[in-house]
Amino acid sequence: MNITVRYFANMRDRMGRAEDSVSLEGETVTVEELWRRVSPQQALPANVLIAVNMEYTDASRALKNGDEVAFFPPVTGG
Amino acid sequence: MNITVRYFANMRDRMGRAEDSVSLEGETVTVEELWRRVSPQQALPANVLIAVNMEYTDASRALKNGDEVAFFPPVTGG
Amino acid sequence: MKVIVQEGPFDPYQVTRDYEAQSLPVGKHGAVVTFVGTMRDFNDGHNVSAMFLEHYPGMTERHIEDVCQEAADKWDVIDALVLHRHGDISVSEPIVLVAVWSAHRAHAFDACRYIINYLKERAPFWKRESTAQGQRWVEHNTEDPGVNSQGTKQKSA
Amino acid sequence: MKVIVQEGPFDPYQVTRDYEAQSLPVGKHGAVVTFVGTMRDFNDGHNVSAMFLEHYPGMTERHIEDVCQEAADKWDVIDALVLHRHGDISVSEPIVLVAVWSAHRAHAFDACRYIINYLKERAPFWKRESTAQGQRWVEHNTEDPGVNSQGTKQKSA
Repeated sequence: MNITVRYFANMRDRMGRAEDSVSLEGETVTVEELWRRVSPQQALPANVLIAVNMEYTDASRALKNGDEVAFFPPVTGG
Repeated sequence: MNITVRYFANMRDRMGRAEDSVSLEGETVTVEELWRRVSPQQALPANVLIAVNMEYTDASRALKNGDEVAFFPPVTGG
Repeated sequence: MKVIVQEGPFDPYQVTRDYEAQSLPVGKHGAVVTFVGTMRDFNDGHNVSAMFLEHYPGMTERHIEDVCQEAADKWDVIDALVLHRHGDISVSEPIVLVAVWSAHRAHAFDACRYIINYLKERAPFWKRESTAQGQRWVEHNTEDPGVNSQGTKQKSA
Repeated sequence: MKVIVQEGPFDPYQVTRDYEAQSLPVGKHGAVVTFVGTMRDFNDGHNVSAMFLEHYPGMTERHIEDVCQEAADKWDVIDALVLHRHGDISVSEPIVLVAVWSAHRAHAFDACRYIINYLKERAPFWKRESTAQGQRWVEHNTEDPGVNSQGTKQKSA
């Protein structure tokens, strides 16, 4: 399956890029497994927020082809 | 002593006038006694508000020369 | 802090903007909360076509100023502006503006709500409505349940 | 209800007035509460000279719309307008406007406060401040103690 991965704010700074396009094999791939693919050296930061297709979710969420996954820090708007 | 008495809203309608100037004899005169002077026929309505020199007070308040006394219904601004 | 009681219409948003430009230091407030009370065409189940608002000149201003000062004592208020009309008021026109500037939004919300609630309780104004049945003095204001119930957020029926 | 996320400055009071004139029925609302969040020149003990506000286009609008809908489900809301900036912001400029129209003031206050509080909690925006020490991402917003403590009115230290 093909997944678009987006990074915002300090997560983009940390990754050194704003976006990844990832092809994954396997029936069920979770956000956590996706993270290990895009960031093999570093565990998912504890306070990172995760969105799949613009809805908040958690690292156990199973992905499907075409999903857009975003990693970002706590929000500070308003 | 000389007292100015003012009536607002439905209290003015009820009294048929906006203001009275009253001369009172005696050392201590209360708002209640003033009311009996300006309205001999009718007791002070239960929900009427009283101000002396623009501060809220009650009917037992003792008056002094030059005071301005106001009688009016519950307020409905804002 | 400024309290104005005036006859005749006003634009609450222009008043707020102008006051902020003239009176507020730049960059110190992070939150502005305004309340605007406007005249509805209904009240207590009756259609209302016009309203007259009587007040007690002098006492009205004094008590609004007291309420503003109480709010400034309770919360971090940088500045507050209250403008209240008297006289004839037409449907949909603003009656009252309360604007509060603070560094923090919780303080701005609390202070603004305090000012309008206690203004309605203590400032000597009286509304006389014109309805199809004639003129009538409004006998009581609706209460803000949030004040007496410590900010409960249940929807009232 | 309308949600706008835009780059570039805006005048929150003109926006509120224009929206009311264009979108609100005449004589139905008795209360309008607005919240305007503006950029302060200080935060967390540092002087701040400028700010950049990043957002997640699409997700941001969706979550603000959800928050507005929740407020309309909880309280009697006639209409609501939210305008939030992104991009470069200068000291004292408005960042966000929340305006709520209701028949009753308690509902307008509660709904407005709900919208700004949950917008700050859930809408994906991130502030990067420029200070004398360089640029830094703001790590957390201040909370509104009134929400978690059911509207207590104690002055915070």
